[in-house]
Amino acid sequence: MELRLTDIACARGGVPLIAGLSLTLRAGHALVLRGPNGCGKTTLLRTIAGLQPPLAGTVDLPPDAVAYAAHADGLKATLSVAENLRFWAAIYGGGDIAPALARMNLTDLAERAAQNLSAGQKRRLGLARLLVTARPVWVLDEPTVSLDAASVALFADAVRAHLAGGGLAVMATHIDLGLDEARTLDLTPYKAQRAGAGGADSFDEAFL
Amino acid sequence: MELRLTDIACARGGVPLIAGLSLTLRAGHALVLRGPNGCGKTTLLRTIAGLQPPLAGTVDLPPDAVAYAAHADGLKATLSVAENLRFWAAIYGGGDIAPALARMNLTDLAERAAQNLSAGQKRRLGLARLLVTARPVWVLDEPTVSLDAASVALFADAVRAHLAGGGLAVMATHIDLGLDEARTLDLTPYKAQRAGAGGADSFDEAFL
Amino acid sequence: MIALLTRDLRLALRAGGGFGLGLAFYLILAVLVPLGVGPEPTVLAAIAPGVLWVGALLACLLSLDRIFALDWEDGSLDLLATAPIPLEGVVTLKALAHWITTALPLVLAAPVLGVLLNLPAPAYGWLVLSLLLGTPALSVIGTFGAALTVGLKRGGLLLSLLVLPLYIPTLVYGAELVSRGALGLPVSTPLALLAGITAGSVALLPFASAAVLRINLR
Amino acid sequence: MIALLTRDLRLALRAGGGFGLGLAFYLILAVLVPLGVGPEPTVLAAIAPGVLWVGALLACLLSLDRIFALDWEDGSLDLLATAPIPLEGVVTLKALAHWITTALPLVLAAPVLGVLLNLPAPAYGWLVLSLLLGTPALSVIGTFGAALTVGLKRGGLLLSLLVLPLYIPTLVYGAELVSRGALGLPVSTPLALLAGITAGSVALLPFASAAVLRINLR
Amino acid sequence: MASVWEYANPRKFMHTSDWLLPGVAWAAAVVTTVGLVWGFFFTPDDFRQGSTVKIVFLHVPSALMAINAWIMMLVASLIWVIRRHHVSALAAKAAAPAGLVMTAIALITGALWGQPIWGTWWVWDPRLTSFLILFLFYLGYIALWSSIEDPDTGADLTAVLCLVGSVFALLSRYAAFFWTQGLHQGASLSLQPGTRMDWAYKAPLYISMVGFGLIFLALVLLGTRTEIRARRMKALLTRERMN
Ligand code: HEM
Ligand SMILES: Nc1ncnc2c1ncn2[C@@H]1O[C@H](COP(=O)(O)OP(=O)(O)OP(=O)(O)O)[C@@H](O)[C@H]1O
Ligand SMILES: Nc1ncnc2c1ncn2[C@@H]1O[C@H](COP(=O)(O)OP(=O)(O)OP(=O)(O)O)[C@@H](O)[C@H]1O
Ligand SMILES: [Mg+2]
Ligand SMILES: [Mg+2]
Repeated sequence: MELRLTDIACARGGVPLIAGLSLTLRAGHALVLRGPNGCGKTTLLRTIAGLQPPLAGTVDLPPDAVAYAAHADGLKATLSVAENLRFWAAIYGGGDIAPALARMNLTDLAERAAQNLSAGQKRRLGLARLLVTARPVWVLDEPTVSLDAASVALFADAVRAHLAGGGLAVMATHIDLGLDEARTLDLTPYKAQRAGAGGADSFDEAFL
Repeated sequence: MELRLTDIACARGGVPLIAGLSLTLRAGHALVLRGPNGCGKTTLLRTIAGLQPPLAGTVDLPPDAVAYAAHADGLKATLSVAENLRFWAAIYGGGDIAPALARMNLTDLAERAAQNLSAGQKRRLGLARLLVTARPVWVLDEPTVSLDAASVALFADAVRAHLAGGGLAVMATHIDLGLDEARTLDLTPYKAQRAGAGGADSFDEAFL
Repeated sequence: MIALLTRDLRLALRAGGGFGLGLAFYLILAVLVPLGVGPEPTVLAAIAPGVLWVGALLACLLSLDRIFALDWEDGSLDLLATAPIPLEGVVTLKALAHWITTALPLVLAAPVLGVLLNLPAPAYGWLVLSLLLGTPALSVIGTFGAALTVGLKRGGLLLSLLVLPLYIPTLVYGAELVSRGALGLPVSTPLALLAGITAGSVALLPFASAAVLRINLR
Repeated sequence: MIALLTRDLRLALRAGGGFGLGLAFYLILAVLVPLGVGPEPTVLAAIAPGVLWVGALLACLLSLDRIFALDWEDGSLDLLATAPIPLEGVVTLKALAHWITTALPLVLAAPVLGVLLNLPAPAYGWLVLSLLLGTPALSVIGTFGAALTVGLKRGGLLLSLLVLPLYIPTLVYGAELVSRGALGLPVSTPLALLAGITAGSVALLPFASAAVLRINLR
Repeated sequence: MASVWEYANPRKFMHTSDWLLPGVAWAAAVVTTVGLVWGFFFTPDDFRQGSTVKIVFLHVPSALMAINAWIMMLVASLIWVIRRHHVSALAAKAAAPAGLVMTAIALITGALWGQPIWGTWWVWDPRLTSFLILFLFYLGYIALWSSIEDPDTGADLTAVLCLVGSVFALLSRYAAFFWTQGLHQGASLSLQPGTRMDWAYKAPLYISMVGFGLIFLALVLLGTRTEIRARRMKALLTRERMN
């Protein structure tokens, strides 16, 4: 199990944001992406998760390995916490939801409709979804937004357990995740310089 | 200019969350609310902003003084940054948007449609809206979510300028706002104990 | 306050704003009805006034939930409620924006669709007049319904169900006006009643709408 | 994978899920048409098959954008795309859920609304049969349209315009089947054509839908 | 004398309805049975309509109560808006399903009657049309109640809907009569009570009307009690959650 990015470039809305990024992440390791607002962290994570193709370079990953969690948690407001989680567990091949609920401290809220959760409780539910996927590669976009200190610690524990179980994780954040052992990568040096450099869209190039 | 809460109790979904909270905040001062997820920070802020009535107690504020900013920024995805801001400026009695754009470092993005902003850029736009309201009381729910360090500093500067100009601010957050001079209030001690205490719905009481 | 109107109009005109949605629906209906009912000109002519009015009404009905739902979802409505403009003004402008973006195009398109449905020649004028008179009532009544259901979980369905009975008098007088016009009968009674309903709704309903909006926001 | 179907059904049945939306629309249409067109039983009987089919078609059309839009907005669609189930399966189940929650209630309600529209007695059986045969095609075609427009800004309008032409053959044969049935004419030709359209779309369109969904998500 | 408003106190209401409800329910059962049995088995057949005329003993009382239920809802909503007595809002809520059932009975019996008399289940006669519209009003009102979580918000919103809806219901009724002028076929066939109906019909008809009124009253009392219990349950659950 390994994630390898080779000379990746990616763009959003036709504007190249990141270029020339190569890295390898082995099982049991975590990577934290940092960088100022709008530098392309979300875009890079979507590329890794396979939701958009890279402008150049390759993403090497075993198939069906990624669990992605973004700002939108994919929760259905009218379903209860347990129902939401059970659905995702079933989609990813069944499995019990009780440990995930317990781990994210949601057991008491299991029967509450998702719309009646507070911001932090919603986010915890979004993270519990990761646990039921049983996928080895976690790709997380600002996972600890709205979480209080205790919940951030729960999250860090969950990530550590995931790494210990042979998984790996890539996360973007602006705040402290409580994961000191994770490698940090600042994306600023990989900013795409000009359309010409680092693999701009070759089709558009033909018009320049 | 003064905000005074007298023996406030508030509830969400019929469940009392906070009870017996009294406080006074003078012009030029800021208050930061803290407390674990789901303790009722959002609910209290909505009560102060006048969006929901308190269960008991009173909120004393001059009329038309509050500018409220929540998780949802009230942005229209298809309007540009400048258009969004100009609209709110017009609603609050006109005024120039250029200083607000400059202060939140959005001048370069002024013509970008709001849907094409990154998470942090959207949030900066939401904060710029506060500046054009010219309202003295800011009520902010997790204002620095998704902001990078530089933007958090911009925000702290904006709040300081607002306080210096005779305003006041109440904010809920889980992370550091960079405002060391602000008073911090932990809401944990004000948790509503039983329905009987701190002003539960008197009609419901009649049934018990 | 005019800023609210211009913003709503601009939003409607931008991609995804829903401008033309009602119009497209109206056009679709006018195309489907002859396909479903069959092409006989006499049958079509007989039902044309009714179909054109029902179509206009449905087109309004279907665009109602946009009036407040989008502002509710992105938090603008909360912010508007704390802004220094009266909610009565907000609902009136919202209704006006709905009328301009949804109903007015229908009024203008109706004569064209009348041709598709073999509407008798003398009825065209009455068709436009009746729609021009009646659609403001549809927008104002619809805004009331939208304010009543804003933020509710069963919004769309409930909205149609609540607003439909309120639309019936307008529909009856409007369609009757056109039918009578088509046959050359006197039209003053339905005309007066239609005008009365519109005047009454426009004058009074905004207060009810603002009241229910206030209840819903709290 | 069955979890997706049960979730969609459960969501539809929960408050706000839109179950009954199509049904309410259908009922509304059946009440409004006589009010607009006038009460003569002969006119109503003549247009009843067409109106009932057009109504069912519009009810399907209007609920199409719920098929993917909600999952798109809350991020579920992104997550489903990275989940270990084929997109062909996802679109088929989505179409099935749409049929069960929207089209099936219409089929069941149609005879009742036939009473309101003075549908001739011999036509009731054909009405139900034609809807039962035709609505699966409407759901599958509609899912294709919804996949084509998911995430687009002008979704609703575009969707109607794209899907409408695809719906026309189904409408024409369906309404024709009922009209002929009402008059006691032979019905085998429209019946065979209707069945053919449905079989063909159900068998082939899911692949097209999955392909466009994949393009849209990227 | 104690003010009637004291029944706005849920406890007082529960106490009073405790002994009132069984009496009303029994009276309703007895009076309705008497009226219907008399009407069905001990009245002569009509010379033109035959035995189908007997459906009038179900049709007219239910139609009457369908309208009265709406009027009661209107009054209860006004009381809630003006004096904010919770019991009155709950009574309005309880009246709606009862009114809906009455409307449905009137529509169904009318349709059953129409089949032999007019040769069709349904015509767009103004009276029938306005009843269908009333049915839709009930549906909307009930649906609005059921989709709001907060009980006070629900009471406020439905009260406004009831007030505005009443105005439009009147307008609709007037519109329906205007719309089918010269077209409708109903009145000429129907019996006009007082003019052509003699006491052999009138007496059982009036008895069934009283019976239906009592049924309605019993249903409203029962419904209000259920609503009050539901509120109490919710309050208790909340209290439990707090501890
Ligand atoms: C679905 C069909 C029908 C509906 C919705 C309906 C509705 C009504 C309504 C609203 C009333 C008025 C009650 C009142 O004002 O106190 C009424 C009364 C009456 N209906 Fe019907 N009706 C229907 C069918 C029929 C038919 C088929 C007949 C028989 C020919 C009939 C005969 C009467 C009579 C005799 C009365 C009482 C006398 C009167 O008020 O004029 N109805 N019905
Ligand atoms: N259509 C577009 N045209 C031009 N630029 C765009 C368009 N859409 C997005 N962008 C830009 O692309 C960048 C998006 O980057 P992304 O969302 O990946 O940022 P991020 O690093 O996740 O930022 P944040 O920390 O704020 O979440 C932003 O700078 C945004 O302004
Ligand atoms: N309908 C409901 N029934 C019961 N409890 C509810 C209902 N709706 C919300 N709640 C609870 O009320 C609380 C909401 O509090 P609020 O949103 O104010 O929290 P918060 O302090 O802002 O939390 P966060 O830090 O996560 O944003 C949560 O505990 C939530 O579970
Ligand atoms: Mg981002
Ligand atoms: Mg909160």
